[in-house]
Amino acid sequence: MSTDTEIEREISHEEFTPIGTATLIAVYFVILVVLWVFTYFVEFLGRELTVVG
Amino acid sequence: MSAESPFVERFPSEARIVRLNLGVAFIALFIGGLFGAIQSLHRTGVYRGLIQSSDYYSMLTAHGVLLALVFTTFFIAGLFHWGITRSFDRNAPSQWFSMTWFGVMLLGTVLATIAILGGLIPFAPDDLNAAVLYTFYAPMKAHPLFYIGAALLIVGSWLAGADWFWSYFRWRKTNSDERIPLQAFMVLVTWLMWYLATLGVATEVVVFLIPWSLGIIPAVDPLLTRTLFWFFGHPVVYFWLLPAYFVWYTILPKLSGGRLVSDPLARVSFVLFLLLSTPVGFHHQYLDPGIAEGFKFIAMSNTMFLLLPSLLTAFTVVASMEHGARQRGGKGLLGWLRALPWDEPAFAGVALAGLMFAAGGFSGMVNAGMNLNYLVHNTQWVPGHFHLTVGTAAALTFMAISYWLVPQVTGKRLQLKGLAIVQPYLWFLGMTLMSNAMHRSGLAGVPRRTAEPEWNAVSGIAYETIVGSFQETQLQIAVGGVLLFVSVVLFSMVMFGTFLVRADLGPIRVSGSLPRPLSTAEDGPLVLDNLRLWFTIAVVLVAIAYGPPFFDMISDGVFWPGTPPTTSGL
Amino acid sequence: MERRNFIRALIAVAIGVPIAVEGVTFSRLFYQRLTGAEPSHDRPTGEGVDVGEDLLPATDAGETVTEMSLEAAGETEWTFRMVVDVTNPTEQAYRLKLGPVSLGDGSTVGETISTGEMAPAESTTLSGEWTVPSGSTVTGIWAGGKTGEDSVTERVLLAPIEEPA
Amino acid sequence: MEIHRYEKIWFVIALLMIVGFIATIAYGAVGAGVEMIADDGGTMDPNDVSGTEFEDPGVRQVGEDHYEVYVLSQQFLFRPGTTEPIRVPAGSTVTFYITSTDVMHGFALAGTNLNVMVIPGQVAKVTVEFEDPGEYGIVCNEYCGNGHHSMEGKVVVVPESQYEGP
Repeated sequence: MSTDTEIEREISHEEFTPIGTATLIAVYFVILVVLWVFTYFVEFLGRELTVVG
Repeated sequence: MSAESPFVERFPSEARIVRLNLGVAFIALFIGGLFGAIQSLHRTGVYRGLIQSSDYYSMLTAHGVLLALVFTTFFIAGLFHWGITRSFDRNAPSQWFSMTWFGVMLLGTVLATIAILGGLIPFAPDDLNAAVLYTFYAPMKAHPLFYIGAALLIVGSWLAGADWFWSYFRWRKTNSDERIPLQAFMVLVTWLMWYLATLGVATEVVVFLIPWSLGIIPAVDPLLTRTLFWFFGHPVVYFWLLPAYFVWYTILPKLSGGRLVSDPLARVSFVLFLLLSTPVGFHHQYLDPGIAEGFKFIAMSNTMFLLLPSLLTAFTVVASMEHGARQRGGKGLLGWLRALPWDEPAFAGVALAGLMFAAGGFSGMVNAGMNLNYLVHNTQWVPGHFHLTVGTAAALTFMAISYWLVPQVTGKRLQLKGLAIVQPYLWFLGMTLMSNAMHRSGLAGVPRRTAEPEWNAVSGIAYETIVGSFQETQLQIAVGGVLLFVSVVLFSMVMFGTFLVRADLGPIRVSGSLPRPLSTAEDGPLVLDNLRLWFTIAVVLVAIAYGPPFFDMISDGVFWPGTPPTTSGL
Repeated sequence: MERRNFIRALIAVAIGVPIAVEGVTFSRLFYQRLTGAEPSHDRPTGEGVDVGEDLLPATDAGETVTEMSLEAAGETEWTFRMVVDVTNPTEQAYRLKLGPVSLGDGSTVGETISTGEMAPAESTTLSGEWTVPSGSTVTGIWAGGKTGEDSVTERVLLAPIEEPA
Repeated sequence: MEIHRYEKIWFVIALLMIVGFIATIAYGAVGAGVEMIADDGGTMDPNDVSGTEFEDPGVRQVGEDHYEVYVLSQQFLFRPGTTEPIRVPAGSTVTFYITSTDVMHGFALAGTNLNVMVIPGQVAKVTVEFEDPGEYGIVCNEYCGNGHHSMEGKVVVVPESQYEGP
């Protein structure tokens, strides 16, 4: 089985809509924002001895 | 010879240069990986019988230099030499010149390695050591051989770039109005960034550290040399990353059965890296005294905008994989993922590397967050981050693509393919365990770069870990580290088996052909290929970001406040 | 086909385990931080001071703990009682201050009591009672010994104390 | 240059996210008052501390409940910090001045946001408020030689009533 993958059909630029990619990227985006807000406001600002001067 | 015959038949002497570079890279990978495994057992307290804690730092220097500087630089030189030759479809201008830069890089590597390993070998002269880690901050001094070796490695890489630009100018003479082929464009832009970036470390090493370590000048300003290092320190991570993007953009689509969705977008992201990767060095120095907050804020903003090309790359590359999956008959919103060739080691390794880079991306955003740095600076969170980025996104991509590239440059079939199939998955599993635990112990404040981090002899205060106790996180790091080393052993067996097997076992089973992108170079504006323009803008941005701070540091005396060399031992 | 199942198993482990590890990490991280649960950390190394031992080894004076006890005091409170025999063998004046008490959840409660100025070679007994919320663990007590001009103040780690019946 | 509609949307969202990150950090600085280490600590000659406050490092009271602590870091100990703990009263504002006489060090109170680099020739000036009594471990988190892993110290925040002065 060569790495020349078996291509069943050619898809041109016009026919191809990356809906799967959009979904994966949307999930990634949500994870990023949630983790960022948590890390900054809860983990970081929630800690003691924040430098004030 | 048809375009279909393997690279080694069309370009035998260039293939030899690629083989030499990859060979040195894989040797460095194995030794660096072995040291990494010993460290993961030592610092976690799982087994401290192998080395003394005071020798740990020589080993850590070797681990850092061999993997982050030697393995990466040699592999990239080999990969790009193949890329340039293939895309210009012509021999390198001079075989002698190619051997020269490989020789200079190799000489530098040998000298630096001698200096570092001198610290581990008992009978070596006791001033022959370089326990300064791969960032070698003054006033900690290494043996001059270390700095001379580092300088030669960089000069060698400059000559390699000259080889490729020479190729480009000769190609341009006979193709005056053609667009630069994508792979060649990526090599040239990466190296323009490399020339700009290495000015910092070259100045630091040649102007300051070599004379200082030889005693020619009495003292150097630690903040100035540290700033010169980090002028180079961030773009070097893109020097490691862009070759991985080179693989993701130009080879991964073919491996997944599809075509790159957009060539111009790939060029845009490389240009953005050229522009923004150097004027950001201060995000490694957020918690340094002696640097005004304004410079740190500029570095932070530039760094955040540096996320853009990576986020664009994520979409473009995953879209190309989706295109391939659907061409292979993949259906559904996410069902196409199953149609991808997960049993092909080259594809699986590169895809897993990309997935792990997404996680590394988030912890990088935390590192970039100026005041957020108080939370994680110099804790184990930082190695947790960079083992995901250079340690996997780059390293695993380099290992995985070797399964596809090495047969083409040796003309030999890949050996022990069963091990090759398992290797990327084992790496992914080991890295998740190690990096996850490193992030957690980093949040508890466990410092990085320490031989025995449990530290509470004086304070008697234990770390407040969040998920699982301190011991559990350290054990998970050790387990991950050992799995990673087993994975490196598997990779090394496959590579050396393939290098050493007889050549007449029949035709290689990989095809080197790369399909044209869906949206080709011609769709993009011509200005994208104007390398001189982008390089000039990059230089201007660096001058703006670094001019004033350097002036501040130099205005109170280039060598003041200065410190004499200090050894690492007491 | 044997190979396909092997690949499927490989993917299941190599991607499944990481997802599980990350899932556990984030869920416990959020739970811990957002509900303020006690972060898990090992007992600090070193055993606490027990009855019969010296409270402040760093001082030349002797501060021997003779009693440490917890009694129920009403529904929601316990009384922590501590008695210390203090002897001053030095030629200078000595004074011991005791309290407040620090609890397992990191809070500090109660006020400070003192032996007052002790002449050289004098000895006395210092006893105090501190009310703490029921169910809390007394992990340490602040103790300050002043010999002449220089003073030592430590949060002294205490050995586990028997809970009231 | 045809770019797919989804990719254009992602481009805009990515830009908004980046601006959001920058805004968060700006809020942290302006709203939550998190100050960065800067160059206000000044520079000094690392080879000669005589005539500077670092000649006799330690705690100094400079105001009603404002204290200054001069910490000298050197290969493998903090003075004060390692030899004897840094003692400050609860409810006080403390400004640390930290420098080094030999190599780079780190000065971090593990598990808190007090974390700063110590560079020979530079004085790191950091101000924090210690509300409640407690103890913190000082960790040197920048490699400083083969004894780096043993370089640690302690800060003891003493209840107000117990504090005897610096």
